[in-house]
Formats: sequence, C-alpha cells, structure tokens
Amino acid sequence: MTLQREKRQYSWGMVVDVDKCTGCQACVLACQAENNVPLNLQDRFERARAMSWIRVERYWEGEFPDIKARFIPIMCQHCENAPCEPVCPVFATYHNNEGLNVQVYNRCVGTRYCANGCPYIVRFFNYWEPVWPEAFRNHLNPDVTVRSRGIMEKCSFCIQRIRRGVRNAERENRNVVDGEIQTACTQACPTDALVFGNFNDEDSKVSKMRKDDRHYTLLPHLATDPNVVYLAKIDPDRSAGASHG
Amino acid sequence: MASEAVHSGAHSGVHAEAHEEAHHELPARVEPDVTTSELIATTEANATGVRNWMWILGALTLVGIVVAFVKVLIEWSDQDEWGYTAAMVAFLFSAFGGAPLVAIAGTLAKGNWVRPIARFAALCSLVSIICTIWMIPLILNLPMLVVDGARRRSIWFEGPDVSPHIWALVAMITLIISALGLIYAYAIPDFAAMRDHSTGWKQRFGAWLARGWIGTTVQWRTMRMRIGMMGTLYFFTFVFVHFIISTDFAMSLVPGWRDAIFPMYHAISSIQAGLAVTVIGLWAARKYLGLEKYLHLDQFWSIGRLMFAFTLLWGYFFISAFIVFWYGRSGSDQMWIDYLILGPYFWVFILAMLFIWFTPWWWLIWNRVRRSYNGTAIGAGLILLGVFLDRVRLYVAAWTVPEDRIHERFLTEYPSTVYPDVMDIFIMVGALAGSILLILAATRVLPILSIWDVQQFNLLYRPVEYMKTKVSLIGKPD
Amino acid sequence: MSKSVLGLYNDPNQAADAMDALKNAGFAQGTFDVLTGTPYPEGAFGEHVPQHRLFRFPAFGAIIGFTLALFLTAATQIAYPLVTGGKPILSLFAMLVILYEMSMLSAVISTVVGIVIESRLPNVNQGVYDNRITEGLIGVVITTDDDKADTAIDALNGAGAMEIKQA
Amino acid sequence: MQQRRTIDQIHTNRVLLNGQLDTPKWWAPTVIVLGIIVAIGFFLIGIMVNKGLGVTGLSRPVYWGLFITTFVFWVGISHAGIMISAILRLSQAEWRRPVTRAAELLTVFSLLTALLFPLMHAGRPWRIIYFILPYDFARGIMPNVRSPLIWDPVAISTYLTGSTLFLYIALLPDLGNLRDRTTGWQNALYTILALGWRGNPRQWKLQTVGGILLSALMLPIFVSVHSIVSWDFAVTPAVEGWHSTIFAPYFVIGAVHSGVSAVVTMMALMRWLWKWEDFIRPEHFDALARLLIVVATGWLAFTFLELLFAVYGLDAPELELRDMQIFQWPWNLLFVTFLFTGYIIPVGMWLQKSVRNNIALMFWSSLFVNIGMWLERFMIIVPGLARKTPFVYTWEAYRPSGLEWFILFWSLAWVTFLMLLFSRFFPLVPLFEQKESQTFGDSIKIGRVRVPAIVREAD
Repeated sequence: MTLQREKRQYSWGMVVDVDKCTGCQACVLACQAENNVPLNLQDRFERARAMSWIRVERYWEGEFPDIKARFIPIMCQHCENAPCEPVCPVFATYHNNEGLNVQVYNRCVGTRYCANGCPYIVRFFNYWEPVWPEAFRNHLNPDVTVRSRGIMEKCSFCIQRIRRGVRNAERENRNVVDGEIQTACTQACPTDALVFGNFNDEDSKVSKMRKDDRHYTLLPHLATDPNVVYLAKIDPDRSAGASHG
Repeated sequence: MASEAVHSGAHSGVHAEAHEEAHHELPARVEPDVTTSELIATTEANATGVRNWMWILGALTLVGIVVAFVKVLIEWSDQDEWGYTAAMVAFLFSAFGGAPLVAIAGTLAKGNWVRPIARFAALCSLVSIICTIWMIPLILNLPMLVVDGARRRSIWFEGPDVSPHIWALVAMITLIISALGLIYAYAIPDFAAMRDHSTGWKQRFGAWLARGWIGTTVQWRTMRMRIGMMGTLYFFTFVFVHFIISTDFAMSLVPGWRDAIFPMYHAISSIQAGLAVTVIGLWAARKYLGLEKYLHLDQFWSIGRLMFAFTLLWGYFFISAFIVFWYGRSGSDQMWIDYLILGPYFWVFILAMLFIWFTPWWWLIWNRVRRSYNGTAIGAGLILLGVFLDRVRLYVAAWTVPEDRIHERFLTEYPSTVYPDVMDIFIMVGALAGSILLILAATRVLPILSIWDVQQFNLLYRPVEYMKTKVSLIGKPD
Repeated sequence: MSKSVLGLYNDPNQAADAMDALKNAGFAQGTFDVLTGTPYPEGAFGEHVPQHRLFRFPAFGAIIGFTLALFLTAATQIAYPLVTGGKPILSLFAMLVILYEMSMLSAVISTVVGIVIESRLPNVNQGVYDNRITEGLIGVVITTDDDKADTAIDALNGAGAMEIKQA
Repeated sequence: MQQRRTIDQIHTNRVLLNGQLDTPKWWAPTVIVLGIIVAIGFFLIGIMVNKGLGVTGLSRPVYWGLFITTFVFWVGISHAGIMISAILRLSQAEWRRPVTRAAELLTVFSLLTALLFPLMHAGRPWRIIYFILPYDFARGIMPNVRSPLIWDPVAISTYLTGSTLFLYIALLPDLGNLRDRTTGWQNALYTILALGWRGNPRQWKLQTVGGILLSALMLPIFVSVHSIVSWDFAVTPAVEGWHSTIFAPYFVIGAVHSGVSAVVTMMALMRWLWKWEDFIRPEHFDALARLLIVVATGWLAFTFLELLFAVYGLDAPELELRDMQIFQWPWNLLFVTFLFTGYIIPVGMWLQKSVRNNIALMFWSSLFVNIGMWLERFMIIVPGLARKTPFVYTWEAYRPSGLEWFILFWSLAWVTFLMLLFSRFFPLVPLFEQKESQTFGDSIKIGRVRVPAIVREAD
C-alpha cells in the first residue's frame, strides 16, 4: 500500500529552475542515450510520433523586436493524483511507494488511454518496433528495457539509477545521501537548471529550492499535484511570478 | 417493474376496493349525461368544506406576502438571505410546472388512461403565475454579471449586464401564456358544458369562453390541433425555463460549477415531482370530491410506473454528473463535491437523496404498492419532500456564495450552513399555500376532471367478454 | 397405462367448448390443456390460469451477482493494493459500475433460466402434437387413463373436433 | 394508424418463413460477395496486428481515432434493439411487433462488431485477455476495476449476453413453428433449439411475462452501456472537450437516434428483399419516424447543452478546440455535414407525412442520420485529443490511413454478412407476435365507424 507523501522513506522529485534553462537540449540527448529511446528519424517527426521523454518547449514572448525566447523543459511530472494511472485497465502504470509514477512494460497492452489522460502530453506510444542502426546496437543501456512495439513509455526519473542508489544505501544500512542519485538529465544539465532529489529529506537541495517564492507547478487547476516543481523565470523588466501554466 | 401481477381468481367477483392488490375488476363505463352532471356538480359540491380550506390557504398566502415585503425592507441587500426563497420558487416551479407534461405526453401518445387526469395536470401549470411573482425579488437581487470590472461566468457570456433579469422574466411570462393557452385549449368543450348545464355567473362565464362551441367535427379537429400546439409550446418553454432557472439562479452563482447536465437534471426531477403532484392531487380529488367512479387504479398504476421510472432516471442523471466529477477530480471538480455534496448541506443532501431516490425506488418497485391508491400517494409525498430538499441544497448553497468571490476560477473556501429564519418559513408556507389555493380556486370554475375527456375515455373503452374471459377493448382512433 | 388424446379445432370457440365438455366429463383441471399457435387472452378457453414464480428469479440472481461482484472487486483491490492516481484502494464509485453490471447480468441470466423452468421446458417428450397448431388450429390435449380415453374422445368430438389424434 | 387487416396464420407462415424454407435467389451470391469482403478485412487486421499500429494514421496526441469512433458508432447502433423491443413493449406500442426481432438481432451483431474494435486497436491485442477475463494470470495481478476500460467490457458483455438470451427466449415459439414446417436435419436442429415448445397457456403466459420482465431488466443495462462508454471519455479532465457531465445521457440519446434509424434502414431492406409488404407496412415507418422526431430533437438539445457548457468556462484550450471543431477546415465542413445529415435534413423530411409513408425516402433519410451520427462521434473524439491542453505542440490534425477506412467499411459488410447468415436459419420477423396482433386486434363500433381497438387483459 502506498504511503502518503509525508510517510514515505523517499519521495523523489525534481525542481526545474526555468531561470537557468538555456534551452541547450543536453538533457534531451542524455535522456535519449540513457533510456534507449528509439531514434527519431524524419518520418517519425512527420507523422507526429517522435519520442523524447524530456523535451524543451520554446515559447516566444512579446512582439518583434521586443521579443524573448522562453524555454521550459517538460518531462513526466510524476503526479501524486496522476490522471493517467487509474484509467489503465491492467495496472501497467501505478504509483509506487517512492512517489514515482512507474510504467510496467510487461503489463501494458497498449490501449493508449493513459496518454489521453495525461494533460502534459509526456507519454509515448511505440507505433513501430524500435530499430537502431547496427553501429548503435552496442550502445544500448543494459540496465534499461528496450521497449517493443505496441506499448507506452515515458520518463521514469531514470528508475534504474534510483534503484541502484537505494540498493547501495541499503547495503550500507543508511539513507540515500542527497545528490547521490542523479538522473541522466540533471547530470547533463550544464547550468544546473534541473535538480533531482528526495522531497522528504528536509535538507535536500530540492526541498530547499521548493521553498523559493518562485515555485509553481504546471496546470495547477487540474489538481494533479506533480512531483516536478518549477521555479519561475526572473524577468528584470517585470516582477517575478508564475508565467506558465 | 413488470406490469403483470399474478392472477388470482379471475372470476372471484370480489369488489376491487377490498382486494386492491389482487385482480381488480374492470371499471364500469359511465354514461355521458351522468358524467356531465356529476362533474359539473363538483365545482359546487362540498362548498363549505372547500371554502374553509380556501380561507385558510388565503390567509397563509397573505401572511407570506406581507412577510416578503418586510423581508424586502430589512434584508434586501443580503443576497444570502434569499436562498430559501430561491429554493422555494425552484421547487414550486419544478413540482407544479412538471405536472402538465403528464397530460401533454399522454395526449400526444394517444394514451386512453391519461384522459381523466389531463385537466388536473394542466391546471397545475397555473402555479407559474405564483412563481413569477415570487421571482421578482430574486431577479432584482441577482448579482450583476460584471462585479468590480470582472465578469462572472454565465450562459450570457458577453451579453448585457441585465441579461439574466430580462430573460428570466421573458421566459416566465411565455410560460404563463402557454400555460393559460394549454388550459384553455383543453377546456373549451367544458366551458360549453358549463354554458349548457350551470347556472348564474358560471353559465355566463362559460358561454363567453366557449366561443360558440357546439362540437362540430371541424371544432374538434381544431381543438386537437390547438392542444398539440399549446402542449408543444408549453413543453419547450418548460425546458427553457428550467435551463434559465437552473443556470442563472444556481449554477452561475457558484464559481467553478460547470455542469452541462444540470439543466436536464433539473427538468428530470421536475417531471418526477410533477408526477407526484398529479398523484397527490388525484388522490385528494378522489377522496374528498367523491370521484371514485372516474379515477381508477389504472391511472394510479400508470403514473406510479412513470414515477418509478423517473426516480431511477434521477439516480442516473445524478450519478452521470457525480462520477465525472469524482473521477476527474480537478480543482473545480473537487469543489463541486466538497461544496454541493459533502459541504454545509451534507445532511440535506443525504435526506434529499433518500426521499427523492432511494425510498421511492424500493417503495414503488412493488407492484402491490403501485396497485393501491394510498401506496402510490405515499411514494409521491416522499418524492415531493425529496425534491424540495434537493432544491434547498442547491439553491441555498448557490445564493450564499459571497459576491466578491463570484468570478474566481473555482471556490476554495466554502460558506457555512444557512438555516431558514422565521421569515423564510412564512414565505415558503405562503407560496405553497398560494399555489394550492390557485388550483383549488380554478377547480371551483372548471371541473377537476375534464368532462369531454372522461366521456371520450368511456367512448373508447369497453369491458367485453372475450370467449370465456373478460377483457377491456381500448379504441385507438387515428 | 396413460394415454394422450388431442382434438383439433378450427374455431377457438369450439376449443373452449371442448374444454368445458372435458370439465363436465369429470376430468381434473390439470390433466387437460389447450395448445395454440398464438397467445390468447388469459382464461379465454376457460382454462386454469397458470401460476408462476418468475419474479423470484431475478431477485435471487441479482443478489448472487451483486455478492460475486462485491467479492471480485473488493477482494482483488485488497489483495493487490496498488495505488493509482491517488484514488482510495476501495473505490466505491468505481466498484459501483461493476456491481451494477454484474447484478443485472446475473438477474437476466436467472430470469431466462426461470422462464425456461417455469415454462416446463425443455420438454423432451413432446407428446401428442400436430404440426398444424402453428398454422392456426387449436389443439385440446388430455392425458388420462386408457379406460377413460373414450369418454375424453367423446367429449372432444362433441365440441366439434375436426380431427382426433391419440398417442 | 393501425389498419385492421386479417391475415391468416398459414399465410403468415408462408411469407415470413420464406428466408428459411424458400431461400430467395439473391441470398447466396450476396453472402459470397460479403464473405470475400469480410475475409479481406480479417486479413488486413492480421497485417495490422503483425506490423504494429504504425499502419494507422494515429499520432501524438491523437492516440484514438477511427477505430474508437467506429466502436462507439456500433455500440450506438446496438441501442436499437432494446429501445424498440423493451421500451415499446413496456409501453405496449402495437407497431413494434414486426421489428422487435430484427432490432434485437442488430443489437447482438453490432455489439459483436463493436467489441472487435478496441481489441484490434490495442498495441498488443494478444495480451488483451488480461483485462477482458477478470482472473488472475501469471503476472500475479488482477485487472484494475477503477479503470473505465474495465467497466466497458463488463457492461458490453452484460448487454451482449442479455440481448442474446432475450433474443433466444423470444425465438422459442418461432423455433417451434419452424420445427413443424421442416424435415430432415433442419427439423432435428429446430427440434433441439425449440426445447419441445407446444404452445400451451403456461408457456404463452411465461413468454409474455418473461418478455416484459426481461425488457424491464434490459432497459437499465441499455442505459448503462452507452453511459459507461461515454465515461471512457468524460472522466479524463485532461481532454477539455471530453470532460463533460452531460456525456452519459447525450451518448445514450444519440445512440437511440442512430440505432432506431438503423432499424428503419433495415426494415426497408427487409420489406424489399423478402417482399414482406404485408407485414412491414408504411404505418410502421410512420410511427418510427414520429418517434425519431422526438428522439432527434432531444438529442439536438443535448448537443446544444454540450456545446454551450463547453464554452461556458471560457478556458483557452477549450475555446481553441471548439474553434477548430466548428470553424477550421476541414472540420467546419464536417460540422456542417454532421448538423445537416444528423438533424436538419432527416427531421425536415420526417415532418411531412408523405415522407413518413414513403419507404424509399425513409430509407435514405435514415442513412443520413447514421452518417451524421458517425461524424458526431468522430468530432468528439479527434478534435478533443488534437487540442486537449496548452501542451499540445503538434497541431497536425489526424488523417486516417486507407487501412482504417477499409476496416470501417468492412465492419458494415461484416454486420450485414452476419445478419444474412442468421436470416437463412431464423425468421427475422417474430411470427407469433404477428399472430398475436391478429388475435388481440379488434374494433369498437361507434356510430357508423369501426374504430380499431386492442384487447387489454383485465389485469
């Protein structure tokens, strides 16, 4: 039985400081490599079937010439009240007791209902069997399942890394230390815009960052209660505040 | 649930009254001249008893009106003081406004059983006059569409600030016109009967309104067409008024309440209550005006079945909305559940649900209950109580939302429970008394069962011998 | 040894007379029956109106179905308490749908079983019968002892039977 | 409305059993052609399962497309049967008699067809057994009863089972009739199926009471099925166009609209193909058209409320969605087509008595309705997904692939194929109901006219 957020040992989450994001796409690339995400060839984009577990959305603000590019990285928000979870008929996606919205590939039958339920559009369906060029075969991450066609997939907060970190800590009879576990995207982020950690650890970096005045979540009116918290862009021209969502 | 009761002793000859739940005797036909004289007599009969009642009801109505004026003087500016009045108007309109649909639907579907009850059902629509009068303080008290420069959500979108005021009034007046038209279209042959068989002012009144009715084929055909047209008009106005009342006087007062089914839910429970009013009215007419000869179990049984169906429909419409909110659980979805159901009127909701749905469901499901006059009437009483409580839950909750919060995305802090004060109780009793008084007064002029309908019923109905059994033959003219 | 006799009639009124004749000849109500190709109003032939207990079947079925569904939905959720979307483990309103459907399914199935049983079907040995009953003839059938068969045949013929069949 | 006509039972048998005893000449070629189409369809479905859903036009975020639309469409059509046979039976409408069986049959076969669509549109259909059969599988977990996709199969299989049993019970007297008319292996088949039906008062009584009881039980199932299908959509707050409380009754009344229209289409075909002019008569079409006017207008009111309360919230994504649905190419064309074919043209036609009594016009107008109703479902499902939230960044609309279109038309052929197969072995018009209407029909003499009358039992 899943515990409430406060009673969990770990409650994984991420804080995204939008102010620091430069839109460099390093996180996207790192994620693609870490999680065996299939290559997005031209036809995948043309048919609007491209997959990227994390994406950097770009918005234009203002009118030319007074125009600014805004970036916001979006990945699975690992909502506490995730709309995608209860609709799955086979429990292929559910909430585990570390606060993660997990996807169980073996159970998935590919109804794609979860994807319809997700307001952030971060769930992906394998329309085809994934193929990699011969040269790429040996680059696949052995810790991560290669998904077959016909199932859903999405950001897992690099669950393979979390599992290894927790296992190591348990072996040494201690709690996971803050910063010990890094997801591929946080590791790759050159500006530290993405920070991963345990929300239940009062001293963790994410817990401290979350107390910032600039914090907000995406689509708050849907009351999904995400585990990804954003910190708003600091705009010298305007007072800080939630500009997205 | 199923219409067949178990036969026992087809030829026992036991009087129907004694064994209502068993096989009932086929009702005897009544000769046309008897019908006319007896039904005309009901407008005079029992005069002192009815007159006493009318005095009492009149007094209560008057007190209600006086109290309403006092309330206007001292509590005019408090929007949340008017919640119970709004609930009362909604209830009266729901209960009495829904009744004529029984007559209209039955007539359009050419059902023979509906004929004896069509008049009473149509007369109920008179209450729209009372509703309109009581709506005036509500309309004037309705918060503006634009408050502090912010526009609240409403079905009028960018419309002028006074849209709800105007349209509510237009709708109500159209309703009154179509109600009067419906009653009149039904009543012309009866006015002619008054002209021919009454005395004094009633005769002159009948002669005036009968408009030269002598019952030619053309006149009958015109009349049927008029009933069809007025019935359709009434039906559409009825739906429109429910749409207006439910959105302007409830939904759009609660920020975040976006419930597309609500007008239909409102209309469905109104028809349910209308059936209940019809049953109670007929029950009283049968008991106190001595109309046993004309009102049979057939009528009660058929309305009982409809009432049962609409009780289940209420449950269906409620759960259709509820499950969407419960499952969706976005901020405004949760607001709906937390405020309108689990909120300050939780117990009212539980009682409403019990009386409007659960109890009538398990009560009316028994054929034995529906095959008795009292059983059906008890079910009807429960439903009326339930519909009233349901309106209290919805309207009082809506009217107590503070005006400064009305344009938020959704309500986050909920106002506490408001109980009716003495003035509210007097107003509610007065409005109800006024409604009953109006119908009672109308039956002093027009017979409570329409004469021509009853004659038509008997014309198309024959108890006959079929080989070795007795059956009824029902004529189905074009 | 018992014997079945079937009298065929063109006119329903004759069949009704035959029923009367059999009654008057002293045969018990349950031993004779009328066969028609279409339903007639109850008691049209003066026959004994059949009693049935069909209404018990759906009620019984609904209770069984409800219980089964309750067990299935509640037990599986408790056995595998996986949280989805923050909904409670025993989600009453989600279970309600399945409780409802399974109650109704079970009620329908038991009603159908009830109709078959109460109609006294399947009726393996069809007994004496004639094809033309489904073409509009009315059959009056009586099962009686061998020695009384002649009385029955007389009664059937007396009402104007166009044909008598025996088995 | 109901002319009193005397048709003797021998004539009834001869005409209405012509499908079984005297198979028409067109039957075999038609079935073979349809069979070929059906086989091609199954082959294409095989290809799709083998290659993956990439062969469809689905994308992200339009994850559901033509298949789900067609699923909802067939579930909608399936509401014809119980509407006709249960509601009209309970309200003792005489004119239901010739159409009850065909309508129930349409229910059964369209449900069978509808069930195929969610199966074939799943990513891994061979694993779908997980959620259709609620028993523990090797993975040590049970289906999630909180998912509307579990409610769906439960509701639909309940409806399918119930309708099939209902159909069978009402078939018993006619099976007895067929048993009496046939010889050889057919006789053996009907003898077994008829369970030894004799037609005594007890059996007739149970047939009547049972029919009414089953109708009363099927009616709530009928309402629940399409409501549950609608909740598949309505419970997701992420898709603005779907999250509406009106969906359940809106879908149900739309289903009745399309289902009853499909029955009209079928009745016209039955009248023409089997030459049942004596039994399927203009007054039946007239009555159905009057019913349809009421249903269609109710449905239009629900459509209006749905649209009105969609924009009531004035949320940006919702407005964006409605803008696309109503004003942007090609959706504006579809929207206009939907409005005209779903309501304006057919109801405009039905308002005239001459159309209501003209079988050919009724046939075409009922086809219009189903085009409109299919579009209605399409326009709810696809635009809703294509513009669901501010995070939709791929604004390409969905374009169904040729394979999807073929499967849509294949499903029509498949249902027709099943119906024709059935018609070879079982009568499409209930004979005993016809005969019953003869027995119970009578007239009352009033003055010089004889008014048609109906016998009601004393109960």
